[in-house]
Amino acid sequence: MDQLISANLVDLCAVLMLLTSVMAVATTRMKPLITLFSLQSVFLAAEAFIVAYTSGESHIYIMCALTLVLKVVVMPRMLLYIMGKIHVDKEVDLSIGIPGSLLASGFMIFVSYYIAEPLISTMETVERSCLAISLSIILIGLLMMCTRRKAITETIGLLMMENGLFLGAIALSHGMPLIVEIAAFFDVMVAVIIIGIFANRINKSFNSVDTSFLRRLKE
Amino acid sequence: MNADILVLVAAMVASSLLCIAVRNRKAVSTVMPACSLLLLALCLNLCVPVLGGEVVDDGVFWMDPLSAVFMLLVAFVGFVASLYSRAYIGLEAEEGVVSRRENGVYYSLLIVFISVMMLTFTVRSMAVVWLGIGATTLVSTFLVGFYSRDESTEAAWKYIILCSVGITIALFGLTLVYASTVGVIDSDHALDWPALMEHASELDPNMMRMAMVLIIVGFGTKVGFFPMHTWLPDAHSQAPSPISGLLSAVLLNCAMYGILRFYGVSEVLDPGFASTIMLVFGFLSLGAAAFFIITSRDLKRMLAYSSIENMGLIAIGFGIGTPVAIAAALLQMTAHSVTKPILFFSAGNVIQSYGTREMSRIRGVSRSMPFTAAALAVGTLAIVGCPPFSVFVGELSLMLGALDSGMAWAVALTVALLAIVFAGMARNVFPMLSGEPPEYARDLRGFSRTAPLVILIVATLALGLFMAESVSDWIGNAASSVTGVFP
Amino acid sequence: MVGTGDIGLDSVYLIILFAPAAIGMLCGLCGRSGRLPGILCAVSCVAGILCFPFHTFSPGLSYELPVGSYLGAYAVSFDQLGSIFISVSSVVFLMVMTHMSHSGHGYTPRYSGMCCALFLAVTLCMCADSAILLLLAWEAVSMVTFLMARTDGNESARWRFLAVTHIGGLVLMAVYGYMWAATGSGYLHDWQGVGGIVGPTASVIMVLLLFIGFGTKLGTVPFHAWMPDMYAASPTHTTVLLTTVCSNAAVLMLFRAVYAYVGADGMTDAGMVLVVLSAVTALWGAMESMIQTEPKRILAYSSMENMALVTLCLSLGLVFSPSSPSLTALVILAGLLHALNHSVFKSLMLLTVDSVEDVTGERQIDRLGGLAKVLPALSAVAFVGVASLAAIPPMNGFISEWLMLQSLIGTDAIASDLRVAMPLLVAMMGVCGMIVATSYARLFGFMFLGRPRSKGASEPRPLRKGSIGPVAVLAGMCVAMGMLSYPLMDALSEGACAVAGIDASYRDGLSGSLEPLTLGIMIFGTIAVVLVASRLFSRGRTETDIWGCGGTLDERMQYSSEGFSQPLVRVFHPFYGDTSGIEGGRYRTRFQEPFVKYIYIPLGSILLRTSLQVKRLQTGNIQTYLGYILATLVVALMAVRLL
Amino acid sequence: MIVVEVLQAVLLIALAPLMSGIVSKLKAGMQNRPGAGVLQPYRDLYKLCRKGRAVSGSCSWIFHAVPVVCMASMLILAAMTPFVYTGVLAPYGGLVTVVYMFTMYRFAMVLGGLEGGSTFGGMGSSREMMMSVLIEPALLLGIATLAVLSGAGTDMGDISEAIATMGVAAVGPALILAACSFMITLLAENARIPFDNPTTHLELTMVHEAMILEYSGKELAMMEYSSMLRMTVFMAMLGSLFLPWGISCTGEPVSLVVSLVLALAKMLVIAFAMALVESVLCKSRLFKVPNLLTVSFALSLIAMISLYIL
Repeated sequence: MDQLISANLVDLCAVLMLLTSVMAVATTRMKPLITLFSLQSVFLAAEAFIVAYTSGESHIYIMCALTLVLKVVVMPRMLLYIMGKIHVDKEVDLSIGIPGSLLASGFMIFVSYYIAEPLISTMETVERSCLAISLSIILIGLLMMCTRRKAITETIGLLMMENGLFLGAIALSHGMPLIVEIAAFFDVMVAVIIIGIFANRINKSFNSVDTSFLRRLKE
Repeated sequence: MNADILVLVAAMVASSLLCIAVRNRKAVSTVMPACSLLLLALCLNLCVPVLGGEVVDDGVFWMDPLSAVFMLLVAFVGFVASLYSRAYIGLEAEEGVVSRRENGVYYSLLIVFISVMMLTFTVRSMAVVWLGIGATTLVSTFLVGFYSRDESTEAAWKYIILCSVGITIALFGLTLVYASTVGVIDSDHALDWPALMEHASELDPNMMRMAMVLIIVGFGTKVGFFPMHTWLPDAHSQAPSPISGLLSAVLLNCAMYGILRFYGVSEVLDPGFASTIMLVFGFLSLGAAAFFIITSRDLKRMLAYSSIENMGLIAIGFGIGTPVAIAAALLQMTAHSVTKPILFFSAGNVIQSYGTREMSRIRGVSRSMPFTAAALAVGTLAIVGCPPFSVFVGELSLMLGALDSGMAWAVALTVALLAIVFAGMARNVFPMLSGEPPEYARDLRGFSRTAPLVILIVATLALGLFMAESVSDWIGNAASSVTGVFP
Repeated sequence: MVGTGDIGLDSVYLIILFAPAAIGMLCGLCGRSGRLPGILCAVSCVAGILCFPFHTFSPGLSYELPVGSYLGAYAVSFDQLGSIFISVSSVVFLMVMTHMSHSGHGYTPRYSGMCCALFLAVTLCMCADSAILLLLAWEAVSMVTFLMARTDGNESARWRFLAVTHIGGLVLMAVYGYMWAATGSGYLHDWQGVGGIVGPTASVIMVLLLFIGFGTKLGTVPFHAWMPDMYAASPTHTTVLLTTVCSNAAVLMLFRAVYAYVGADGMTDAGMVLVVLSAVTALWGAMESMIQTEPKRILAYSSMENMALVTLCLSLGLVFSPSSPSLTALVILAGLLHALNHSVFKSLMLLTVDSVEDVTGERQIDRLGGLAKVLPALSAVAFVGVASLAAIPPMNGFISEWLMLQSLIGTDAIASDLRVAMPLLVAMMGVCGMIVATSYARLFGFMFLGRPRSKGASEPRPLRKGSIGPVAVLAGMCVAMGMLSYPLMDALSEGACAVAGIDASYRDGLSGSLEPLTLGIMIFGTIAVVLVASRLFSRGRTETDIWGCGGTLDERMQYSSEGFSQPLVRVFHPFYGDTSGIEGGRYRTRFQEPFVKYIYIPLGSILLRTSLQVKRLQTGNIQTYLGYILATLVVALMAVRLL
Repeated sequence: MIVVEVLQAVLLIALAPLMSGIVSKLKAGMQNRPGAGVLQPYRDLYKLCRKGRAVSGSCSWIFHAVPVVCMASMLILAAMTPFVYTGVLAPYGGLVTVVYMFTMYRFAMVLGGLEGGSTFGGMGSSREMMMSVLIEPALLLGIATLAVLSGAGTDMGDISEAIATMGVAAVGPALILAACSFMITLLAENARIPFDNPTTHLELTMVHEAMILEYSGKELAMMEYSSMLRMTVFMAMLGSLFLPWGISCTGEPVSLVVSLVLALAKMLVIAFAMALVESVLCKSRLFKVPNLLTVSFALSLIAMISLYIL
């Protein structure tokens, strides 16, 4: 593959990831949301594969494999399992409506591009536009966490943030040293487990995983 | 490989295993403080030469005076908190609030928590530091949500979500730092802090700027900077009191350590950038905390806000950015770490005795539990910066640092806000001491209840009143290693 | 311990001065006896009294502790001014301790230990040579007096005190920190002329802040709000120590900071501002003291007035400084001397009030009366006290007020804008002096004169043995410091001029002559002559009832204290903001301090309201919290991008 | 010159009842009454001294000390005031001390009023203090005006001498205004109409009389005498400080004689003025008094400021 094609493919994957993010923001049902997340992870793996192939850095392959295993297979299943176990509604509650969320995510994308612009101009790697996209995905993930009321959707938001982060990591720096990546994955895993446990406990104590009920501790 | 560190790591692993292995309720509550005392001793053995300027530098590990200061604080407060846990959790176990299994889990988690925090400061790569900070969150989540009450679950939930978001943001910052080192540092050592420092001026400045914002906001969430502080009062108020003390006194420092390392790099590359951000967050935190404190109702929440206030002060010190101010900030941090547990532990005593955290319902502490009342009063006066306690020296040297660099306005603002903090703390704490105690309030005594408080009070007094030349040199060394590879 | 000067005697003196009090403090904390710390404190006090003699014998005493703090060493040094202050304060301290040991309060070991700590703190304030020691000692003074003020039902007052003084302490920390940073030295003797380093604007601000910072302790408006309650509700001995020795320390530190460190150059305008502030404080203190009904409150406001006169003098010195060194020396002397005099007569009055409270069990002057008949000795010393307070010759209070008026009238000699303001200041002094005289006449009259207004006053317990002794000594000092004031004035002025770097004699600033000794002898002589002469006309004497227009008067038909001050309250009605009305069948006049009403209460409610608003940020909703993080991130990134 | 100084003090002390008698006589004359003789006060005092005392059982030593202190303070004041000669027997502390001696007198008298334990004593004391609060600034300012005008410090003899030697040059707005102010002060201080009525015994209007109500016999005599002496001293001060021309500065016999004659003439003029005021005006309400005193204060303030402005 020549340079141009690979650059285009990288951009394509990144854009697809962003697209899944935006779609996730607009999704009101739980299962499609999880599907979107695994789809995004697939694109992330693809991106990793392309970068690994182009740059010839073998450790990115490991990353690619990890992503496929953990984020495409394990994580969605685990989320579905938790969902089944604690009987979450199929509906996703939004605190601001879909148009509002979409507008906000559009704003986030704009902000990301604006912020990343001076950085991109000095960069020489092919994956320049990935910085802006990964920042957008992070911000949109955070936005999702702000607008979703259910504990599970918050988790998905966090995981999508992580995806954006890895997009940035892979694209910008051809993957950080492997140890970091593995560690990060590990951390995410543990986080998800804990979140799962707590979501369970929250369910027990509050009869719903709607986190907006968790409002006892305030001033 | 440095033998001392290896011994320390081995001791950590061994004590963690031991604490997990011991099943007996009484035994584990003795073994665990003993283990943390051992860790403290080993840590002293390791850190004292480092503080004097002998940098540990081999493969995975890297310790300079800055990390030694942080590590010593963790070991010290960790020990005191373990000792206090004996009394605190012991009583809960006796009363049946805490089951035998939970009791074992508590001590195992506690020693792991302490160990992870200590390990965070020994490593060379900032990526691993990040990992350590992340791991502390995970471990401590269980401690925060230790009680299976609704509120505890809620607090733990908020804690883990917000802190995970925070460290994710910080990791993105790290990624950008890594990206900015491309072509400058060999990629295997790109995030090694000594290498970063060495090549600081060659990094991509634009990238570093953005990275610094992400890192300060990200780790700042865990430090408790306003407005990312929101998890902090919940977690501190819901955790068992020894854990609250530990969270406030050293966990926040861990995240601060993460910021500091990059702060140093950024200040070399781009002087005045990171420090300005720190200054802004410092004043935001100090100001917001001051107003939160005035009308607090919950004792431990108020103490949590006071932690935010102190983190703000420390950030202001780094924000000023001169060596004097950085040393002052480190001193203030040390002072806070030594002083804040006094408050949380004595608050723990009060809460166990009165069965409430509502300050308006706690009256007559000085009658019902004189020692605790004295400790609470001393702790309050110490934390708001009354002499002769260490926070006073910290705050004064902070002011000196600010004045030294011509920032009289910062001093004026700080003084005004500190006055509000004082008024707020005094308004809330001191009425609790006076008045007529309710009948159900009882005095709680015991060695492991008293000893930690005495140790901490002596420590804060000693730091405030007398400081041997060598100790001030240590702080000076630590300060100079913030902005430069030492030596 | 090794002294930096010659080893032997200096070290011995320092040990005798500090060690007993330090040991006493520890004994008080750990021990069970209140007597031992008291005795140890008395030993230190005696050593303190000898401070000035020792200084004349061996000047330049200084010492530095081998272990320092993070912020520098602990060093002390004694100069002439400081040692005079220490000596006089120690006398007062000793008398208070003696009185305490003979009073019926049953003070705990803790309290005696606190006294030791206070002695240490105050003495260190006066002789500290390193900034850190000074600040520590100064805060320790607040802290210890705060602890010593503990009584039932006094909580809000003492917390208010602590809050206000702590805020003052913070201000001082900032100012001293500034000087510290400017000179780069933690030793106070290096701070000479720091005003020149920091520039005129900073100097002016520093001087203003110094007056505010110490003003919180001295009760400058509007920082006096804690005073009356604190004075009234604390144990009397705490009040005495707080208002005398602590104020002395504050005055001395203020004087040193303003005149020695910052310097009085270019301070004319700041001086004028402070003059006005002090004058307002003095007037307000005098006016408020006249309407109080508790002896200790009357004396609290009187302290405020007296300390305002001291700060008035010190700020006048700033105004005079550029044009006339001798007038500056005079006015400074007047201020410092007044501080010392005040500590003597105020402790005398407060101790008397304590005895009165003790024997009668009454705390309202409206329930006292007629004590002069049953307690003639106490009434005699109290008379000396009020005479001093009211500046009646030849008492010591008269001498310092005379000096003040002399310096004001002498203003004419200098061509400055102050000349036009001078008449107003003279008038202020006049009004103030007469109002406080009214207030003291009222205090004395309602406590000791007339007929008893309650059972406690009509059948008082006998006075405790030995409690009259210290009061009598203080009364003697009032007379002695009045009649023999010249040696004291010379020594004090010499010390003050040395500190302030003034090269002039205060005597050149005097526009009239005063011979207190001759005047005193003449007054006492004339009284004696008149007394003897009146004996010659000794005719018969019949016991009668008081003339009651034909009926008999019961003791409630005497003038009430409220009525006594009523005419002046009516005259000054706009300032008092009093409200009158019928309450529970009695006509009452209610006063609320305008400063509390218009400054403190609104300020407090603003803070509280802001706090409640800020607290709404903590919604308890995690989505909001995540929103904060998102917003912060976006704002921070945008800010960095834009800037 | 000590002899002259002593004689001058003795003269003042001896003349006090006479001045009081003269004022009463002049007043009576203006009111078309024959009035008592000018020597009547001497006779009154003598009579009182010979009488026994009626003392309330509740009175303490203060009650008996007050007349002594009052009288002593006034005697000292008499020794401090220049009358015919600028040198004085007791020049200690100058005018400021004089003011404080007046305070001493007033303070003692107020305590005496309170000591009586009756309703009237307290009332009189209270009113007296109210007036003195308002008098004091005017008095002090008057003195300050003199000190500044003469440039001779605050010693009374020096001021008198300085103004006398300045001659007509001294007569300016400052001096005139200050003199007017001092005249008002004199009336107020000495319990004259319109501030107080020295002869009233109507309870509601009493000020000075109320305070000495409980005294009788020799103590009343001492109180009465001190108040006469106070008036005389005030008159002498007005004469020798504000109108000092003719006063003997050297102490030579001829100048002394001239000075004595002039001084007595001045006293008579002042007495006449007082009698005139007392006959023309009536006693004003207590709460109107502050207005009058404020006028006095304003006069002396203007006097003082005019020194700097004009």
